[in-house]
Amino acid sequence: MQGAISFHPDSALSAIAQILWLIPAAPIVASGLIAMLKQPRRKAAATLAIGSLAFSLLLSLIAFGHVLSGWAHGAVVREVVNFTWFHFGSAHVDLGWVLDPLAAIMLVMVSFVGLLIFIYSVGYMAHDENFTRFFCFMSLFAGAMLGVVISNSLLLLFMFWEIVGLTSYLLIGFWYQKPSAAAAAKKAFITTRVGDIFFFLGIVWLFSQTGTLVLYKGGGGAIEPAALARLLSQHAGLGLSAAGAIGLLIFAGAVGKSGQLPLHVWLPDAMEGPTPVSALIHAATMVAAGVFLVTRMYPLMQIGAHPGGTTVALTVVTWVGASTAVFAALIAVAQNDIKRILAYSTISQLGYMMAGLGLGGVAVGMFHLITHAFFKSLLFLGAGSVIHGCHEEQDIRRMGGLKVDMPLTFITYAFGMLALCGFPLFFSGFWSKDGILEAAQHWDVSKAPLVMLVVGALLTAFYMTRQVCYVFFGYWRGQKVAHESPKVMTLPLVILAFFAMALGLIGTPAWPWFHAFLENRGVKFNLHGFAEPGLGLLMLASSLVVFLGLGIGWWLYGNKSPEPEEPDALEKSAPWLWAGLRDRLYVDELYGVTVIAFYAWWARVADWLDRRVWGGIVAAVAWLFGLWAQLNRLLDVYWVDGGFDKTCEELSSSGGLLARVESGRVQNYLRILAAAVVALAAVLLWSSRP
Amino acid sequence: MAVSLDQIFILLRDWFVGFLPAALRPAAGVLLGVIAIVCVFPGLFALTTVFERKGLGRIQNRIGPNRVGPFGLFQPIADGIKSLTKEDVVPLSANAAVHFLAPLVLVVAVFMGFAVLPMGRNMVLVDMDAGLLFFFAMGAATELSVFMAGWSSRNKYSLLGAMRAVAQMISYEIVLLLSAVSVVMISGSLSLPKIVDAQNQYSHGLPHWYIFTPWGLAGFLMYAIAATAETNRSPFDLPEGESELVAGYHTEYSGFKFALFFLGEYLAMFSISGLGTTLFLGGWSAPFSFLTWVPSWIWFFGKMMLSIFVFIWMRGTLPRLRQDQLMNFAWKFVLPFTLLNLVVTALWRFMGEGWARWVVCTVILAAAYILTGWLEMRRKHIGPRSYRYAE
Amino acid sequence: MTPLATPLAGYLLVAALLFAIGLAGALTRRNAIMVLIGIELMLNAANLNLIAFWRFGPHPEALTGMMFAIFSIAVAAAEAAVGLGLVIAIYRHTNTTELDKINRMKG
Amino acid sequence: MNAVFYILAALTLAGGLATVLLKHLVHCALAVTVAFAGLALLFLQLDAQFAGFAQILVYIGAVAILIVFAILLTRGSELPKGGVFSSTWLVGLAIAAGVFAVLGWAVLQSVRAVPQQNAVPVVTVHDIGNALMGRYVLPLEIVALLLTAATIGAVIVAMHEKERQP
Repeated sequence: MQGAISFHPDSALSAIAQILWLIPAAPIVASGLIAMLKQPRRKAAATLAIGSLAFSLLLSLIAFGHVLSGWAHGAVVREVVNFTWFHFGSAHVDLGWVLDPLAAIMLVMVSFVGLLIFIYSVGYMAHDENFTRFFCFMSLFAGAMLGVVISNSLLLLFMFWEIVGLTSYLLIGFWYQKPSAAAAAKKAFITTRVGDIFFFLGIVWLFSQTGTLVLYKGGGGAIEPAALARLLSQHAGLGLSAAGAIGLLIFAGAVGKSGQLPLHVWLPDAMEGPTPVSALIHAATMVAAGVFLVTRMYPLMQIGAHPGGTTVALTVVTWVGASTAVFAALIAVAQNDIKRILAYSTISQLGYMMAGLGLGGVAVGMFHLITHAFFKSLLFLGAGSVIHGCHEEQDIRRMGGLKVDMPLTFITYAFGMLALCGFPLFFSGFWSKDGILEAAQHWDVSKAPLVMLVVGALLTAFYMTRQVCYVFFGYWRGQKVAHESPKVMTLPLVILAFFAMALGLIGTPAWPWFHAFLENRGVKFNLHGFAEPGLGLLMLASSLVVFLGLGIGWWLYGNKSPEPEEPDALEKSAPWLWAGLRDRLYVDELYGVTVIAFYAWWARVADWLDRRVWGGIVAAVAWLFGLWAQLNRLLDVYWVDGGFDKTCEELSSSGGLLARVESGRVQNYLRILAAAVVALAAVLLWSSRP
Repeated sequence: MAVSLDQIFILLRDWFVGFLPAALRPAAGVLLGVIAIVCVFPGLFALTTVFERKGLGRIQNRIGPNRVGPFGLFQPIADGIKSLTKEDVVPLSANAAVHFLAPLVLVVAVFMGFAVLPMGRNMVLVDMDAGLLFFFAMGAATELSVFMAGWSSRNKYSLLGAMRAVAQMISYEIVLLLSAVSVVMISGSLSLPKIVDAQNQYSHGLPHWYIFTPWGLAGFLMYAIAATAETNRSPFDLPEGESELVAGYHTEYSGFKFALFFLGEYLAMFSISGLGTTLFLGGWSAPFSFLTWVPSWIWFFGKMMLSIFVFIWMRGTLPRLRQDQLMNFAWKFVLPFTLLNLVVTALWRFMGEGWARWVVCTVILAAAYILTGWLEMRRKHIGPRSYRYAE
Repeated sequence: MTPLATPLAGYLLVAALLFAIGLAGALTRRNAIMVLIGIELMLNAANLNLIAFWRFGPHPEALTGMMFAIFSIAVAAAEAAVGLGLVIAIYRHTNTTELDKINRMKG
Repeated sequence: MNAVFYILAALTLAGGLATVLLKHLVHCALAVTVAFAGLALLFLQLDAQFAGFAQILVYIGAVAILIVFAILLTRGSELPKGGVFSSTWLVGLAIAAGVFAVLGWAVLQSVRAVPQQNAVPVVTVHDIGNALMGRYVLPLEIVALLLTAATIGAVIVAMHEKERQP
């Protein structure tokens, strides 16, 4: 082997696969450079960040094209570059990156959306004094996210994963002078930690079982048939195979990252960060990281499923996803902060993705991820534009009638909203959501997920309508008059709006190009795709559900714009339900009374131990010594004679003798040392002489 | 024919050694090589002195030495006689032994360096496995001699000059080593002949010299700067800055010892440019594949003299730096860029054949240099020079 | 048997003598710098041992002794740098490098 | 045991002795350089080319220069008033002698036991490089860290501290 980092560039590799590492490297390097810039150097910072990400986007497009062409020629494109990081003993840890359809699509998505958001935030953060810091963090985040996407080694993925967590912490707490922001940042960091611990356990277990963390390695990888078979054969108890258990652990990491039940609490609070951050991290990319992780590890989750069947891991994924979808949608109904509503809808959409993964496989979930990334970031950026235009007002009850003041924002926002609701035929959300529903329909374990997801869709349509009515219809209820945002902010909105519509066309049942691309099979256009049994009915049903939601929403909130003070329309009819929803179904309170209360109690116990027990012991000892001292004093008083003084003199003189050694002269110490060495060596030799 | 012309010195040596008993042959061969080196380079030194003085003269609109012999070609002989016949003054308070030893140590150490330089095909005295290391080890020894000279002659000027020289040499030796390391990383060997062989191949008639790669070019620039400083040549000739300290560490030397110092400096120049030639300019290999019939040693010495001429040119052109500028330049500019160059070289090594590595390495280096220059410009550290001519 | 029957013994003896000389220097000289020099000598003696054992040991191809020597050379360089830096700092504090004048912790 | 060994050993030991005995600090520094050079030659004699050259490069090129700098910066170049040897030099000498006695005795005791091979080991720089990058990569990294830390530390320690008014 040559060197600790032994590198085998395979000649069969395409050039783009060899330099794939440049895609994450560019933004990371850029962030390093920005970190060195001085605060007033805004232009340089923005240029560096945007330029580097544009470079990444270019490379990503090249990579995508490469994969596309390979696929068009009917070849399974999966090019990996692995190299050994270090050895310990006989084992060695490999790192590497992979270029396959999944990675290619995610690369394009992340870098493209990221680029738009960067451009947008040039306008949004224009007045912030920490402009450079912001872009430093942002590009570090983008780089780490791209790293997560391309990494072919679970360890490398975990590293980038943690960097992503760190940057999200930094960005949520970007305005750390606000206590709420600082608290939210901490909350996000700690909550995601919980998931990451399980994730790490999973990694360790996987390594102990398969001896490698590289995912694909020409048959020798951790999620390739050989290793999977071994994992499947091992039993981990509870009727789980090792594969299933590891899959669940890793899924726990995903739960933490993409805010699934029960670890979703951090995501709404994360809205304390600047809006572009919310858009980039909590809509487009980071929360998607969890879903992406599950997708990456899909072989591990799926192994052991008899055809058409499912596995424990996937079942868990499904249930968690479905319940999250409904749960979050419910909460979203009763929020008044424009961004909180979006946050909860994000959670519920993530639930949809998870459910899609669990029910219908990689393509279904990923398709919803991609479309969602576009329309949700569109919504967030729109919300940011609204907030910007309303002078940092976030309460939707203090807005209204903005469709006049901010026409462009209104139109684009409406597009995003319709896409999110899944408005039939014309919007991407409809097709991706339909894919999930269809998968749920064919799931033979239980039909409950289908029902939950449909209810979720209904709620989604409802609360989005509510929000839009509050924000854009009726008349203006704020103080200062609102204004449209600058070009640099609206332009990304327009682009995103276009994609929010158009993206749906690559995943229709008639032409499931996306699914085919991800699963490496051919595809051609035929309208018979619609003729599958039950599909037409399902589409009709979901459309009806959507219309129903829109209708109820309009009926309740329509054009009447209630005063901020007066209670919500729903509140009037069902106060108790309303209260529950408004207080986010008391999850935080639940944690408050369970976990946090426990810690508080434990702290009190420790405190009590300190004060009472240890303190008491110390006090007792002190008292004893005090007693002893008294005794001594008496002795002194009654025993004062030469003997005692004599002893003292003796002691001091002997102390003097000892102190002679500690002359503070270095050479004395050295001397003693050497003498000791001599003695020691002599003894050793004498004892061990032949 | 061409081959025999190319190998002429080797053939001569073997022919001569042929007369000796077999036992003595290897030793005699080496001895002959040593004698050749000891004769050739001082001769070259003599020529170079007059070359330099005339060149400087031309640069300064003078004629330069033109009295002794045709075009003053015999000037060095006159100088030699003069320095030999001069009285050898040793200051009273000087530390006689050290004062005497210093020039010897210098010259010996410098001569050692030539032992590993391949001056032509098969024309290397000892082909060591760790030749490069040996060369630098010998270079390190010269610093001590400089210090000995400066300290032993009990003279403030000398001491200051010596301290300056030693500080400067140490600072720039690091750069010298690191820029050589990048070559070692690519050629994968410390032996100079092997390094030359690695560069002695052609594609489309063009040679694979390391200077024709991004990292090689950058490395060569750094190497050239460091070499100039290492040999105390202008613009880095503070140690003997006449205006400040009379002649630096050899102020108190006269006569033959002074001549030895002079010789030592020029030999150091030769050896270091020889090394540069070997590392970056393809050593004795020909610049074009159709010129390979020209004897290799001609190429080596030609390249070496060319770089010597560049030395002279710089001396005639550039003004002298200040001590702090010198140190800042070494530690804050040259060293970081050499380290960057190492990284780029590693990239080059690992990315394997293909256009990608050219693009990446070039972009990184260019970006670094341009960015630095731009920032410095903005901070008004450097800027377009403004000349003023006397009416 | 004669002491230098084997080459290894010769090298080891030389190393031992050099070590002793260095130690003597470190113990008897007054100047801190001289103590450092003595320590350097001792280190070098140790290096000589390592190399000798590598050369005459059973497994020279394992390079262990060689590596040890190289690393200890590097470490010795670091040690010299820091030690001399300390000496200079001390000299700044108490205008002397005479060890037996430097016997207090606070200057 | 050939003549070369004896000559080199003599050179080295003479350098060492001169280092310890000479009065003048700079002379000591030069003498120690001689000792270093002798050791380097001994390394070469032991077919350890790389180590030998590294020894020259590091010790003569760097450490010796460092020592000299330190001497000049601490005005060590003029002779001290009271003699160069500390008051209790006799003890030190005795201890050193004791150390040598023990070591020598140990060598003579145990050298017979060591199995020896006298074939010249062929070790190219390439092998050393591979070993450094492969088996010994962790030590290498650590030494690199150590050197960095030492450099920074030395600079900070030797830097001028602010003149604080009492």
